[in-house]
Amino acid sequence: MLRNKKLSKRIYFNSLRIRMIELEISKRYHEQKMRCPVHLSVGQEFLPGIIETFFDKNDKSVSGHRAHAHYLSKKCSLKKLIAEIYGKKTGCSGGIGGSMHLIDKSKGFYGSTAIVGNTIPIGAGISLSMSLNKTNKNLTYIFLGDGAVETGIFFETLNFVVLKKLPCLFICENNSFSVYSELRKRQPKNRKISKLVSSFGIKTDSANTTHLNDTFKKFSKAYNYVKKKQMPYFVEFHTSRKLEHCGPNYDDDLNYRDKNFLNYWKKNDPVEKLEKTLLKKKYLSKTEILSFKSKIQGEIIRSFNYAENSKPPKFEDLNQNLFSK
Amino acid sequence: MLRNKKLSKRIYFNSLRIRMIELEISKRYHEQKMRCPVHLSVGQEFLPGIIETFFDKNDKSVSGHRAHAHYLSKKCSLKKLIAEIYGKKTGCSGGIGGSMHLIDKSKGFYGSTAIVGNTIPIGAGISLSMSLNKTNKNLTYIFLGDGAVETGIFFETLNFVVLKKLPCLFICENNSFSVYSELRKRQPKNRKISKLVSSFGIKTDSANTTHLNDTFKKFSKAYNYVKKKQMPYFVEFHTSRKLEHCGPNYDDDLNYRDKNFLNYWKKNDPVEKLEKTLLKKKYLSKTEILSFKSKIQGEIIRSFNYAENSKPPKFEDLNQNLFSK
Amino acid sequence: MKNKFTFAEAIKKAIIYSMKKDPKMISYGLGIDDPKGIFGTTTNLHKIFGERRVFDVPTSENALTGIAIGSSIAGSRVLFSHQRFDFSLLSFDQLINNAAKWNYMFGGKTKSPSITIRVVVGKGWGQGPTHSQNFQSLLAHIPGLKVVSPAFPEDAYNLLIDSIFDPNPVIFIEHRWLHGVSGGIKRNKISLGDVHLKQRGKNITILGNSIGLLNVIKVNRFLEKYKIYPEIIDCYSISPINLSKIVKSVKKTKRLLIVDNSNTFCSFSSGVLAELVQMKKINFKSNPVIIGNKNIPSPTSHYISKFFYQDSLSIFKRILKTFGISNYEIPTELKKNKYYHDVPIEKFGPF
Amino acid sequence: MKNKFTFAEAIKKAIIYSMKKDPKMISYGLGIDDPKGIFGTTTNLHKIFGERRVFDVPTSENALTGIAIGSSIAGSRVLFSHQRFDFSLLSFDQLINNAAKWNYMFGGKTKSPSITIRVVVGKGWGQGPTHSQNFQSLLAHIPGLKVVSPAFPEDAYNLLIDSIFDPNPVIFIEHRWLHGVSGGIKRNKISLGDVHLKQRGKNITILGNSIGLLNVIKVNRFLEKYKIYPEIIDCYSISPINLSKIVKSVKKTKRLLIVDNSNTFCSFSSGVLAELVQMKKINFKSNPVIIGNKNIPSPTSHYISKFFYQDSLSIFKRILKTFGISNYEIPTELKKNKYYHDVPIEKFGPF
Ligand SMILES: Cc1ncc(C[n+]2csc(CCOP(=O)(O)OP(=O)(O)O)c2C)c(N)n1
Ligand SMILES: Cc1ncc(C[n+]2csc(CCOP(=O)(O)OP(=O)(O)O)c2C)c(N)n1
Ligand SMILES: [Mg+2]
Ligand SMILES: [Mg+2]
Repeated sequence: MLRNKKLSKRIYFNSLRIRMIELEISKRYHEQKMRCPVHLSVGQEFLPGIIETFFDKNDKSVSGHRAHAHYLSKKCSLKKLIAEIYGKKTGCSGGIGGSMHLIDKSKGFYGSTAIVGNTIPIGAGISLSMSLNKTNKNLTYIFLGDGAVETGIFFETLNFVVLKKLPCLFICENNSFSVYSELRKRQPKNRKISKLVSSFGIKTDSANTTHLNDTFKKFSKAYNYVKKKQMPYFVEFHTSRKLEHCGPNYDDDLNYRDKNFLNYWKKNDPVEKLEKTLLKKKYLSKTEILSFKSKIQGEIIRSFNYAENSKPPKFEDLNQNLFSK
Repeated sequence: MLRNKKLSKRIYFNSLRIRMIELEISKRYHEQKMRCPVHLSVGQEFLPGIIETFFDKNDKSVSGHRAHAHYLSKKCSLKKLIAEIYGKKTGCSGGIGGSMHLIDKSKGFYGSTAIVGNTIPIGAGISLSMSLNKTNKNLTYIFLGDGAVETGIFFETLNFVVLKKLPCLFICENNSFSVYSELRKRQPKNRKISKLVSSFGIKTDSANTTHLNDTFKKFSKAYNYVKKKQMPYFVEFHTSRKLEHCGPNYDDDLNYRDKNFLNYWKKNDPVEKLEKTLLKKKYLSKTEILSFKSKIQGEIIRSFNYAENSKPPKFEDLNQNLFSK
Repeated sequence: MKNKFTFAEAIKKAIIYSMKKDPKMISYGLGIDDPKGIFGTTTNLHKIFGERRVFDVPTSENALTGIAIGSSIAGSRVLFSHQRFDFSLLSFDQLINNAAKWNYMFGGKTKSPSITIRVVVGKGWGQGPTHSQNFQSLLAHIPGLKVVSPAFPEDAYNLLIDSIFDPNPVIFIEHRWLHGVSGGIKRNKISLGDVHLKQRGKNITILGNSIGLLNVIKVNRFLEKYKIYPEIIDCYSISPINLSKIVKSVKKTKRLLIVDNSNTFCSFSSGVLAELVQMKKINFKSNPVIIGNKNIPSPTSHYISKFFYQDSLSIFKRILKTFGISNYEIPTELKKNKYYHDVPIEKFGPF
Repeated sequence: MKNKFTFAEAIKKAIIYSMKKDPKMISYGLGIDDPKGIFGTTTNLHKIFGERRVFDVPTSENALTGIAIGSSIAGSRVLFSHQRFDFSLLSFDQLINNAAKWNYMFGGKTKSPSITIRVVVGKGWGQGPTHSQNFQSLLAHIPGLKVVSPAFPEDAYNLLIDSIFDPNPVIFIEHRWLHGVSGGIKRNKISLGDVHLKQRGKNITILGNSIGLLNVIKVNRFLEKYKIYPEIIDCYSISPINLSKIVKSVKKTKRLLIVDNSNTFCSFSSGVLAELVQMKKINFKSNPVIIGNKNIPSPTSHYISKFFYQDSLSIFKRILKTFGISNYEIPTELKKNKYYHDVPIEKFGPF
């Protein structure tokens, strides 16, 4: 990836964009206008930044509570995301879902929900439906965290997709934490998630997102495999979030994360690393970065303005959509 | 095991006893006095026959729908088993549970239930409670079939017992079928259950129950490991049932099982093999076998008589025991 | 041509009809393609439609419910069958947190999953505490799920087709004892949510569905003698439910009996009763009555399971009591067969 | 000594009391030992009792419920906490097929699992469709489970202790908005199943619990002006429930309002109402009324979640309507704060 100037700049732009969006939400959250829980992806942007470059609107995605970046990686509308968090009618879910329930079917983003693990089989079902069409050449992304690997439904689904050879690509973002709980409290020591998963008979791989090229390579390999072979694949990506589990703040003062762990990720932040590398390689200049930033900032401001100026849903909207007609 | 005359005779006796009991149920079932579903263990007796010889009343067991043999392997009362199937008040569950809900706490048999997989965490919970007592030297048997390996709760429990290092011994009786469905319809080809399970970080092993010595050795090793180390262990035993999934009949005329599979198990029936081996080794004579059989038959007849002559529960019993006092 | 079909055949016909009509529809469930074919309701369907559209599954009820939702929102209508309602508890997260809300929680930007979950309620032959439960009341409480429970082959046929083609998740409840019951079949669209006036009457309204309704019908002909003319309403659609027809009837008859096929506290029947008494001032001539199973788990022993269930006899007695009639004879037809109360017909398997 | 405690502190005190009393008791749940300690109800308990007795768990709600049952029948009383009621759906198989029946289905040859399942009901700050559900009605329908839902710190304290020491499975429902509410605490044994006469009155009986009861109490002082003297009963025990006290009250007041903290169709409140109208001929002066949340999922947007919930204002209006009073002023205290209807106090976190 880093050999390809255009591509790596685009990934940088994508990652930067996600980070700036998430940080803007964090910054403005105290205004108390975004009145719903938000699980931000600051620190975890690089992989979604890559995924965007593989965009195919006929690929589908499902995700969980921490889904902003996944939604954005599917080129879904930023305006509608912000409006959704503001509870506005123009939001991607009409304001009914909030940050934890996002959707944009036109881009193939089929939904994210807030119960850990419970979109995993939804993704498998989408793949099952795809696979019934023998000429299908698409896949479904199933995003999950390390915590979701503790749910029974994950394993039930895994067994099924291997049995039926379904074209789904599991993207496991292992940030070592489930809320405040580190892995060792929830899973046996020395477990390697990707290895555990591979014993179900699915191809797996893993990468540390701070290793930029490797992350790209592993993702790309997995993506192409599923697209071509129409078989399932699971990739574990080591990553780390910078903010608290839920909400706009930094919470490392609470000391639930090991100092070494935090330092490691501070020093190895993928977005910063990418920026530095691109600067060094002269793919990118400081002025270009500034122009990226101002372009993104412009879009962000427009999106927040859009959200702020949008109409809220009304009483009449309350009783809509329970049933499809 | 086959070197030890006394032990192997006892195992033979145990297995024979279970077989004769199950066949008697099968034979009398058409009388329509045993009015509840029965899942018989004919064909699968050898392993429970071994387990009996490791009896420790402070070990606990939980099991599923096919539990007669597991109950008997814990030295629980035959009379109460038959009375239970007859729906009598003297049954081990007062007639309320029937064949699918057996219990005898005095012998450490803590319950079997009819929802596939749902006693698995119960067994883990018992082990958890045991492990809180640091001087504990006992274990919990968790019996399950190959079908239960498809349930989410199995994997959730597996993760937990490894995490907490609980003294439980999973006994997976893999008879290749779940009702009429063979493994390939439910689990990926070439899966080896014990290998899959070992990737959770639990010690595992497997044996084919027709290999008598090996089966004994593997069980014994697992048992001693859990007792001593107070750590979990999983053993998969290949086996086969001779009768239909549920009910008293042979159903191989339905052709849902491969001829080779059936022939294999017909030729390699563990109980018959054990009998032949013991005869050959002169550990056992034909007359001795006859005396075993008549002893067992006597017990069986007494048990059925007991069941037949026992009082049924009454209207007053209906509203009992919903709550503990 | 054959013009009588069993309930099980009606189910099968409905599936065939639907799968032909929608070539993208799929159908799965434990044992769907096995020799017993889910009580004969699916036998050989995999041969007709191929193994890609009709297939057996692992014992993974929760995931398979999610998979049904996913398949549906991607374009494949799904019918998922459980051999016992009891097993579906494992999938309540998917049913309630996802299926019931899918369209609502995304603000209508998608569609509801068009899935039908068939659940069979076991009874008798020692089905016992974990193989005979009916959770209709739990699911009727959940906004976004539709729940239906027919009594007759024709209604089963039509309701199953209409459930499958309803663009929303539907729980389709089949009582195991109905599978052998026969009747004619004609295709008629039923609007889910409706109730059906089965018999016009005068002085008591009786609501029931599924096996409970059959119990009511058995009692019916013994009532005239006591000048009791029940208006019988088949609530084959439990949720949503058309209350206006019921109110109209009760306002006329001023007496009400609701027959529930499960335990009654915080139930479907109490839900309907509570709606009625809130809506209209009805001058009941006697207290409205709910009759259902006991509020305990079902015992296995056939010696006492007979005391557990509502049946024709208990319904008969309860109706007379409502009219203050204490002097009556029990029709021999309603007397319990001492030994075989736990099977619908004499030959009935263990499963 | 401090003699006022928040509801959250009361919970914590109850856990400490219980774990001291029974040294074999264990307590677990997601986040139990983290810095937030389940809304402050468990902070530092792992330090007091050690990590073997108080511990965090994997996201495996179903298994952990079974593990609770197993631990309990082997001698360790268990308290298992869910940060949202919504998550517990994953464990309905264990709760209903096992916990509720364990003693019954083995004919009393064992004991019921002495487990307490704490479930927190979310509300406000965009908790939305999957983080604010209250499934009290589902579990109240299940024979063998006890369900409680207190409103006040003292009752929370006493009921939690009594739930823990009850030899049966108990679902202990805590509304998130109560955690900050303060009150005195004195240990008093409460028999599960009872209801509590909170205020004697004359002409209307109001049943409520948890947050709904607080809403009723806010309304209370504005009623005298209209000659309305409510008899308020705290149904902190939802199932089983002592109906006789309620009947007695309703027979006196001849008016009834039930406040439900969830959606109302086939609900706890309809269950209670249905029991009442079946038991006694009550000459209601006006139709009995149930007021609860709308029968839809909860929307996230605070702009419309305010229309979703019952609250003091809707209760006030409904009571007056019951008395046929249409000419009234809305007390300013009951008027909705336009912006902050979705938080109980001004500073309230996102979680
Ligand atoms: C079934 C369920 N249990 C508990 C929760 C509470 N919860 C919300 S997010 C979360 C952490 C999940 O961790 P992980 O999957 O690693 O995702 P991350 O937050 O690290 O991105 C938990 C436990 C939930 N939403 N659903
Ligand atoms: C949750 C659940 N789903 C389905 C069933 C129906 N059922 C009863 S036994 C059985 C087969 C289980 O197979 P296995 O675990 O291999 O045990 P075996 O019968 O072979 O001993 C099934 C699917 C059930 N009891 N519970
Ligand atoms: Mg994580
Ligand atoms: Mg098997």
